[in-house]
Amino acid sequence: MKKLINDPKAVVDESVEGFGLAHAGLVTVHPDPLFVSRKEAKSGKVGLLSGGGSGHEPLHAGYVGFGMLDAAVPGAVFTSPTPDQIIPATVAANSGAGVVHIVKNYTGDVLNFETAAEMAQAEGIEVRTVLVNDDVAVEDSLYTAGRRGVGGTVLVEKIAGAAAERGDGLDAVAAIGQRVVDNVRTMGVALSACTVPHAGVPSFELGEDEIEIGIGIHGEPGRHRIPMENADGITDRLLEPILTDLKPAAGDKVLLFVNGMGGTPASELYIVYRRAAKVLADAGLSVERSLVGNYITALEMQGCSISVLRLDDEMTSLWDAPVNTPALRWGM
Amino acid sequence: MKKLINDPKAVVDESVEGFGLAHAGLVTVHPDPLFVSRKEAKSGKVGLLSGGGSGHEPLHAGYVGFGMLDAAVPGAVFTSPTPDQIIPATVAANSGAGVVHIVKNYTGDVLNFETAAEMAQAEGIEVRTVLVNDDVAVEDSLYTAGRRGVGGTVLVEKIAGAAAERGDGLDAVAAIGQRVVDNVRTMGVALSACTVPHAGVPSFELGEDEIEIGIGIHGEPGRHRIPMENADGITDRLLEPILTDLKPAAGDKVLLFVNGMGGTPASELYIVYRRAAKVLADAGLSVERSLVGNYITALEMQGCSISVLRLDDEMTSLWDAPVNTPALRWGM
Amino acid sequence: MADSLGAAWAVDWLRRSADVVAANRVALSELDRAIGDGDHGENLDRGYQAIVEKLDAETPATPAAAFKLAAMTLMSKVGGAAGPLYGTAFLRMATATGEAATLDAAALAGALAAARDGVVARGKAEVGDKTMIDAWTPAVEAATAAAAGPSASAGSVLAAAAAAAEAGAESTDPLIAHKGRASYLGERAIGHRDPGAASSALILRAAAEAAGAPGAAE
Amino acid sequence: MADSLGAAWAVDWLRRSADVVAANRVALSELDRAIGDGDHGENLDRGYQAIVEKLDAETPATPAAAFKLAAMTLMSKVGGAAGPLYGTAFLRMATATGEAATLDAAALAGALAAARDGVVARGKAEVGDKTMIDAWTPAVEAATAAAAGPSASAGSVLAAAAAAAEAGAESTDPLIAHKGRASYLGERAIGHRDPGAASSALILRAAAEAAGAPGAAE
Ligand SMILES: Nc1ncnc2c1ncn2[C@@H]1O[C@H](COP(=O)(O)OP(=O)(O)O)[C@@H](O)[C@H]1O
Ligand SMILES: Nc1ncnc2c1ncn2[C@@H]1O[C@H](COP(=O)(O)OP(=O)(O)O)[C@@H](O)[C@H]1O
Ligand SMILES: [Mg+2]
Ligand SMILES: [Mg+2]
Ligand SMILES: [Mg+2]
Ligand SMILES: [Mg+2]
Repeated sequence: MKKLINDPKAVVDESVEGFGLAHAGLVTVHPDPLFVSRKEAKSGKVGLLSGGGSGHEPLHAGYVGFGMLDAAVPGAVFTSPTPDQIIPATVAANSGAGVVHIVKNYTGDVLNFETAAEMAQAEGIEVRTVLVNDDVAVEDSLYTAGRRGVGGTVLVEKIAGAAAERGDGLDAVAAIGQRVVDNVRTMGVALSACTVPHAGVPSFELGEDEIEIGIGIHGEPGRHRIPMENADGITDRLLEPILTDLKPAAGDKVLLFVNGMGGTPASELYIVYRRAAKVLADAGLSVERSLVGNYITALEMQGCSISVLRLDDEMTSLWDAPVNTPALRWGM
Repeated sequence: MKKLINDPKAVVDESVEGFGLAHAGLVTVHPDPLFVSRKEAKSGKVGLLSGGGSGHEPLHAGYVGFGMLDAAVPGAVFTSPTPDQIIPATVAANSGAGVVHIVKNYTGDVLNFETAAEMAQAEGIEVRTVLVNDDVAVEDSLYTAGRRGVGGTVLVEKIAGAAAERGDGLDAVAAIGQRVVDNVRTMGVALSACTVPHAGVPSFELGEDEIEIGIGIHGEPGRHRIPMENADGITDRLLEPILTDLKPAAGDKVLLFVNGMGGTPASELYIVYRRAAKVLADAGLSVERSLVGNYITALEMQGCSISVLRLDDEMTSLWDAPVNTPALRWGM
Repeated sequence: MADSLGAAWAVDWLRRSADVVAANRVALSELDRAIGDGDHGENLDRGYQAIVEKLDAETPATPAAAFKLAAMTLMSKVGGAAGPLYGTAFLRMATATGEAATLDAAALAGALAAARDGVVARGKAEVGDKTMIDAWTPAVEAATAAAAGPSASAGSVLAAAAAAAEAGAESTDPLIAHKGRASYLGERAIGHRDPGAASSALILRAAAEAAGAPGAAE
Repeated sequence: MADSLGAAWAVDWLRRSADVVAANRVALSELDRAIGDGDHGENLDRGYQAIVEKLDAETPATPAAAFKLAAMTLMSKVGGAAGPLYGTAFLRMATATGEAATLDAAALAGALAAARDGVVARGKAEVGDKTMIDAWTPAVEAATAAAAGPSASAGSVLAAAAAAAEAGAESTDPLIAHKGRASYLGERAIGHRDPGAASSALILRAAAEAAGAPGAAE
């Protein structure tokens, strides 16, 4: 394992410290308990908070700023943060109108955010939770922990963030977040595993000619392993379950998001985008907006995920609304 | 070699095609000969063009748009483009005020751009060339091809692009580009090699516990190979020759740019940034602006480069000026 | 074997747990790497090291005080699924044992049952879902049976719980998971031991050893 | 051996070059991988394949027309350092040979000298800089000497050039590079052959073989 780190136990603290130095105009880093908050937020707006294990950068701290999150809570690498971090972050995100927690659906995240929400509510802060569970690789049934939250999280944070910024109330912000969740589906592929710093060994073993279809963002194994295919073939395999599950109608407007897992060059993401755009067009869908890049990663994993979000006019205009964060910025 | 590609011979064409689809509002892709041009440019402004081998994405096509490049010319992977691409791109970038070519100092790039510039000039287009050679890993002497153009290129394109956008004339745009070149120094490190698609094997071999100091962006070997060190130690090693060569004075204002080579997670870049910011502060420098991320890459190479640009007020205000490109955007 | 156990036992349990978690840190993460995300050992170790630090600074007066210290520390330091679940387990034990200075066989069995119920309340897992519940539920049943027996002692209750937890952890090997990260794997989880069940068995064994049960040699 | 060579020879030379470059594509890139960026074989192959496509569509009437076709194609398809340098070499040969229908020994030696001078004019390399010039300059010298000799023939000029280029390519092995990418490596370039010198030797050998020089069997 070769990484640009010092002490494996200090990676999150040091990285977030550097992040705070690089984006001092936008965010404040609170070192202990660790969380990141937005520097200048309108008073009286609904607060938006997200968090989760580290290793998915720029998620979540990279999305703190105007039009997106008010606070982000980084846990240890691939480990959900704890209530003692989430509670003060919730307090910081609250400016009187309550706070929406955006939580990726993993047992650990759900439990820790649940506890924190209860305790924040006991302190008089209204909290709503939007649970993101967009990963069609996982069967959503009574017999699993339910679908994981993956790529769609970025879209939820952007769109709900814009709703909060324009002054929507607590329930309305949570509702638009939920609407994004209801309309987005994601599926990922890994060409290589990733290595958690404290573990020092790859999270799984992939043969020279194997890929893992349906991976999550924690280096956990995926749905199945197949021999390497070309980019078009892989793209088709990712889109198939997305479209089967989302069931878009011809003429639907969609946002197409091709996300890099951290170790894949942008050029390859565009090759995937090219195919995905064709497949969607052939299905009669209109790709109205797109996003291509490393927005929710799994350390240095090679691979990508594709998310398709069915848009309505309100979601589109919230997507287009100005945003100014370290990792996503337009309109200002 | 596992990559999200189809035919190794088609990677550049397909990737640029996908790029054009994803950013159709900003750029036009001309497939044969291949180049990318800006969709809406003010008539009468100086045109800015850059190009080089592919594999460094988002460089250069990712910087086509308002306030930066008017055209970009992608060569084959790690191979400079040819005059038959550069000439029509120059014609497209010209709206009457002439065109500045931003060329990274490699023999191939210099020769091909030189030929193209001559031929464009023969067709009546005024061309100026800014040669970027910021890599302090390479000895700049009569006995080498001179320093390579690396990370500083992004800064040259942004700052000269802003000058062109505000209406500076041909010589003035070239002069400000040259001023950036004169004041920027870069040094890189690789933790792993990268694999050119048509080659299929890594560009060099690095042992499990070795790193390569002073690498360029083409998978070429670096200045020397050393045993793996921690992030702080590596950062110090990169900054030392930069500061020795740039010779900033205490109180100087600088821009600090920590660039990922493609396969390194953002979290690690911030750990490097953290140390670099401290070292510069200890040297009495004031870090006024910063940039952290994958802006000039070497495919999926793991590693980073650090660039330090000594700022003056004009460069700072041109850096801050609005920019709207696929890969760099603010102020609009 | 002791007939009832006080704060010193509770503290010793926590310290022994810290030791055994540290010694099995890599092994637990290795189990988690196979069917989860490879952090279980690291997470618990971070939590138990923090418990030891706190125990070095303050000495709980009752078993409940020790459990509460453990609960708060695990909740705030572990994260992931295990943090809130173990945190809840210790919090429920603290509530169940209240002000008592010492715990007899019945009180211990009751505390373990409360812990288990807390984990179920939070995590909604049933026996057979391939989670730590597969260790805790047989442990609670064995402890309850031992406490009801004629020669019940605090130590024998904990020894029975530890043995049952170990068998319960083993019983997860052939299962498909229905909760936690391993549930994403479907059939691919078969043949792997659940890391939380494994750590639960280690921790319950530490409880028995702290009570001087057979095997508590060192 | 032929006393003078016409357009057919020039076309044959280019086709043979395409074959030998294709056959050595990986080997040339391998040389470039060691001290450059690993694309030299790929670059040249792309260029020569395009030349073959053009030759399939049109038949140059003079050696100069063939050279010009090669120059334009290499210039527009190869990229990198080798594209403009080889492009210039062929362009200068076209200029040097003008309207001539056939080239005799002296004309061939002159064309090679013009090619070399073009490469030097563009690339500013000297002998010993570890570039293709280390193959071209001895080739030009040998060709000039052969052309001046008593039994000079077109074929013997090219054979002399090819042999000298091969020795020249080998002579780059112990050198430190002063031009091109390999110059970044300093001492680490020692022990590796310059890829452009190696490809120059292959291409000049193809010229000789096209002229029916010994070794041109097939
Ligand atoms: N719903 C649940 N109920 C009970 N135990 C659970 C549940 N979900 C997960 N677990 C336990 O937690 C363990 C994983 O803990 P850990 O690896 O620390 O957390 P994470 O899965 O968040 O990385 C599993 O092995 C399992 O025993
Ligand atoms: N200045 C120069 N003069 C002559 N030959 C040169 C010069 N620079 C490079 N070369 C030749 O070009 C070869 C490299 O070609 P190639 O790999 O195709 O281009 P690039 O270096 O741009 O990748 C070198 O091996 C060398 O022989
Ligand atoms: Mg975890
Ligand atoms: Mg090259
Ligand atoms: Mg885990
Ligand atoms: Mg090369």
